[in-house]
Amino acid sequence: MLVKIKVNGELRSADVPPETTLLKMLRESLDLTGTKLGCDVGDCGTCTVIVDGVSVNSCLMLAGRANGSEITTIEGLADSNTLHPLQEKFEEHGALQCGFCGPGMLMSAKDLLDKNPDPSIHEVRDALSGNLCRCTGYTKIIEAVIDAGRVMRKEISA
Amino acid sequence: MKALDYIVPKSAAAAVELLSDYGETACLLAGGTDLVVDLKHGAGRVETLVDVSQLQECRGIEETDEGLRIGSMVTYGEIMENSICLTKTPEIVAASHTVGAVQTRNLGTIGGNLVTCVPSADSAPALMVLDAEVTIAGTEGNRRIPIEDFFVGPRKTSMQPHELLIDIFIPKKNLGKPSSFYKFGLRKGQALALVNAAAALELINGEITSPRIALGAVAPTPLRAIKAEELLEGQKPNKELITKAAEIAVAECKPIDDFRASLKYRQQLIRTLTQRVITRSLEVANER
Amino acid sequence: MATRNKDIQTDTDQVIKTEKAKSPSSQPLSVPTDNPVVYPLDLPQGEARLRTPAVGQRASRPDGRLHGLGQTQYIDDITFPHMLHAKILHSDHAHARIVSIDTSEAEKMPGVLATLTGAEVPENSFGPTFQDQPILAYPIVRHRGDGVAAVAAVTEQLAMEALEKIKVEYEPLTPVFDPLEAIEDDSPKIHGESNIYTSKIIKKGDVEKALKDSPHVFHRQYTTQMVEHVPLEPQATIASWDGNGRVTIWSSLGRITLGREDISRTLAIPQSRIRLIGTIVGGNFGGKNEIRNEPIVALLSKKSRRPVKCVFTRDEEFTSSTIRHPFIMDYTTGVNDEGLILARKIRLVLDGGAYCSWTGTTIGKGSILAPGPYNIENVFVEAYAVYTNKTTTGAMRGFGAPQVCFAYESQMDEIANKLGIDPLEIRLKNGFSENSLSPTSQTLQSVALKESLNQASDRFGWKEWKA
Amino acid sequence: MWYPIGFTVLANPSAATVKVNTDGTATLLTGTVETGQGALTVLGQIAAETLGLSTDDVHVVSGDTDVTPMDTGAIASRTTYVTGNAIVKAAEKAREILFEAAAPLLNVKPNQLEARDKRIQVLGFPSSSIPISDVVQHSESVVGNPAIGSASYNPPTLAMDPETGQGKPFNTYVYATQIADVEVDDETGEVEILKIVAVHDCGTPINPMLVEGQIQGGISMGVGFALQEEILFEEGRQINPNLTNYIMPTSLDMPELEVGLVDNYDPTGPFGAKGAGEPTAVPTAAAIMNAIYDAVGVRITSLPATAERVMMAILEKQDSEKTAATG
Repeated sequence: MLVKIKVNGELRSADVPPETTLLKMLRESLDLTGTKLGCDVGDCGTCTVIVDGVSVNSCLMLAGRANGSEITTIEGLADSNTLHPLQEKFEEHGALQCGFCGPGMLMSAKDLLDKNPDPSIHEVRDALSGNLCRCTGYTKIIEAVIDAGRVMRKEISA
Repeated sequence: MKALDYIVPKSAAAAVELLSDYGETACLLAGGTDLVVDLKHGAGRVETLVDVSQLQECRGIEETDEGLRIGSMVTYGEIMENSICLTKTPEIVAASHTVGAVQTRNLGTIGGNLVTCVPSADSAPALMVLDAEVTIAGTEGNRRIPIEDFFVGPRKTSMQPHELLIDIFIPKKNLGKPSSFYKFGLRKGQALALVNAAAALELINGEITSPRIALGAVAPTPLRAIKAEELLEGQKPNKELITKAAEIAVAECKPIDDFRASLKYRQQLIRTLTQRVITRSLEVANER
Repeated sequence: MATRNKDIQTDTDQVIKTEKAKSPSSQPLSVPTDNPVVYPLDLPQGEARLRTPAVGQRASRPDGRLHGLGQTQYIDDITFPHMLHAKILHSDHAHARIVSIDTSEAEKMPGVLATLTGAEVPENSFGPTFQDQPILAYPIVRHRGDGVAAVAAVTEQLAMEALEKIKVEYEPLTPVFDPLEAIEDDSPKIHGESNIYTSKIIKKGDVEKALKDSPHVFHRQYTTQMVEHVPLEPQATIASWDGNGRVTIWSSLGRITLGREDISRTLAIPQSRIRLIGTIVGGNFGGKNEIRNEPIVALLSKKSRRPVKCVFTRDEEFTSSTIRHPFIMDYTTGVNDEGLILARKIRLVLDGGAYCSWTGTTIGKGSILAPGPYNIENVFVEAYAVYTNKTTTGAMRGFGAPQVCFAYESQMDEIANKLGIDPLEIRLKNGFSENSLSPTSQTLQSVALKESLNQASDRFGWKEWKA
Repeated sequence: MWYPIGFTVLANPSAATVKVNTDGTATLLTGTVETGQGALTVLGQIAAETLGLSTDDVHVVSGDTDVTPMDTGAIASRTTYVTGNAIVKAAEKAREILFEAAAPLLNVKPNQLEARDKRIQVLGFPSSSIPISDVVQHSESVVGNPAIGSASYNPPTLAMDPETGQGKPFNTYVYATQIADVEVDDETGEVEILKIVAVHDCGTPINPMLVEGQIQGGISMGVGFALQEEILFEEGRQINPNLTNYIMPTSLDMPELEVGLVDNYDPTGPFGAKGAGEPTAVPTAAAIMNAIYDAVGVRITSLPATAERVMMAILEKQDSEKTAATG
């Protein structure tokens, strides 16, 4: 079936079998490999993308269901001149180690800050609880999200 | 995942018709958080998915003169942000918040959770203590039944194979009823319930009135602790009464013994959680 | 994804059209106007990276920026034209003899280009200490995570369906799962004549006499569980051969030099004909420190003459990679009234699972570290590693140290509580300092134990908390 | 807690090659692999330090058997110490070539020079110096001696006596203390960790930010080991081989962490460094078990201390106290 989506601002389409997940379509049909497959059953969060303004596990969403949607993946977070404040702060804090959880983690963090620009530490923990990380203990990730929020609220400069 | 067909019907009636036509090889797709996992594991004989997640009849949250209607395809994420739910049914919001994580709550629907009918479904106890009813569409039209009658066994509801859950309805008198929800899982984030519990009650002249206690993951289906409710009805609350109600609730449940927790431990959790939801509901009632 | 009857797909499209759903099949295909992957190319690096002296700087990581952009290429992000996908069939039994394997039905499937069994592996064994582990088990399977056959096909789904067509006939053997049962003489044997495959003794002073003379003797058994590394990236490998008979392998392995030696040995080809590339590893923690599927993928690639990729599922990451050794630890400790440790006698039994893997290092470090960082004149440690028909235990962050530390530090508190001594005090009293002698009588240098105790208790506010 | 660096007795060498480019940047070749800990950043810093460059001046090439030299790999907390020492030696060889080239230009002997702030300078006389790029160019195009060095390192050990285990199995060890503050729900057995303070010795922290990251991550693994994680079997079959039922910590399960480093210097390590990878995960479980005992008086001797195990221990304790009171 033909699935047409708007990914990171661009209209894209792919002819995929109906059982294709959005994750598989992004990675294999659209060559957007930034989004990762870690468990394939919605436990680890490495496949998190934003669909029509809400974060979802793209491994649990069939491509057909995303048809007509607007999707943001990790590849759409920066623009050609600047990094997103989350990307800047993750780098600055050394928030990612092996990095495999990173794309999903950043998408969840973006989803949070888009809706709640000034989250408490507990709210950050809650928002990221669907993204498992084995390397970092989450500490620097949380610090980076809080800091990125401050940049986005223009309390501190990047 | 094995090859599948994927159909998007434009109405509930069309969905029901498709289900009747295709028989057991068709399956409704709601949020997909359970179904897609099952399909990846090669479960069942499903060949056709009927995606009802966007059906207008199954969407939306509205308050009417009769009560609150929650479309079956409303996601947990939508419930958590809905101002009516936040003020009128806070325990449904609380229960929704404990389901999976943000990403799964944005996909998973309240109706999908009920239809999957696992004993640990988090929304079930919260709905049961509010005397919720569900609307089911079939070839003969719609019918509405109390939510307790909906759950038949593990992964088994009273719906016919070709039927579709349309919405969930909460009577007006129970909106804002003092209530509480508590879930205990093996960790804080993304946990499955070992036991979940909800209570709702009124305090009239210092006496407990229309108490409701519901528990999940304690028997083949979520259940009401009717005998514990009977004990509380008309009584002035005190610690011994609550302790006794909790003991009765333990006796009313038939928890399993598995690798997640032993029978004895589940009973301890039923005891503790029942006490806590009653106590908390009383606190809410007293705060009014 | 499965190749599917075209008619049915057409039907689906028709249904969607008739339902006027969101399907865009009637709409013209849009041509992307731009690449959706955009990122800045020449942003300055973090200030700490630019400073001298370099040591001590909180320098940001160049790979950190790429992680944040989603640009880091892990193995599964790499593809090649005509690449096949491999899947592995795992054992149905914890302990059995394979009577026969029939892959013919799988091979007949269109799109399946190669199959592999253990009998086809030139040197079917590997392992960092003993080479007791098969690449694909044949003829004995020793745990359920053992692979018995593999398939390379044009899609992952097809490879999985092909596995279902492989017929394996087993003759079940009696399994043993409990290490204390496995240690007995009459237990079923998993390799050779004894299930105890390695042991260690550390002996200093006269522990029996010192225990007899101790005013207080504490005994306790501690046990730990099997734990999985859970790297977020499951193990992955790609192999591709060139016309010179040279194979390039991309692998999530954490140690490529020795990995190449192992691959050379199992494939029976010179090291000079193997190029092993380790990309950024998506989490290791010890679980990616030995080869696993590299020879399988290389052989499937050779048979099919195509690049072949194999990525473990999460399930396989649990069942077919290594995990942490469970320990059964008996601690007997003699102390005097002041809480000074006079003697410590320890017995460790390691549940080794089906193969040795990194048990040699685990039992070594576990035994040496078991008495704890404390000055003890009389020490006796005996440790045994035992085969069982369970998942292979290997290296995992600490090689036995987390297990024994749980025991010795728990017992320190128990002693302190019993004797009414502050847990911090008892550690300061017994702890190593510069030039202390280790249990192996090594003179220790650069010892910072007490500094760590003091700083941690100050930061925690230990004294106020205890008060 | 104590923990050794490198393999037990067995040789576990690393080799490295350092090349200095004519613009004063450098390339490091190492056979180790980046497995997330930040090894390549730290190793680059070690090479940079030896050459008097900044971290950003050194590009690190790793993980390709066609290109990079022998390395025992990312295992046994050995990378900073063993590979780091090999890099220091390799970079010193390259630096020696630069000193040889610069000495006549600065009218001193090579052993009177140092590499600092991207210059080759006379020891103690920063004013008497030449930019390192000029020296590399001079050495390469005038002297004809490109600045490149290769070297290896293996930590010296002594075999252990087979009967008594006495010997020197490792060249160095690190030490650490972790303290946990927990709250235990005595009606469910749930353990909530409120805070963990961790103070570790890693010798000189080459990159304190990355060491902190190791400690924080190690603690999260320790928390899982202590309270949640366990592979369960039924007749040799794993019954929870998935992240739904194998319970590892999420962001909501991790407490506030306070991390400190002990000021220490190991003369045998690169710039005094030892290592930080594994030891971070070692003491956590013990600290949590001791805190549980402190909170509710039950000693958990079998990991993990799941809520159920803690609850059952509490009930057992209550029962035995009742029996004692009535008996």
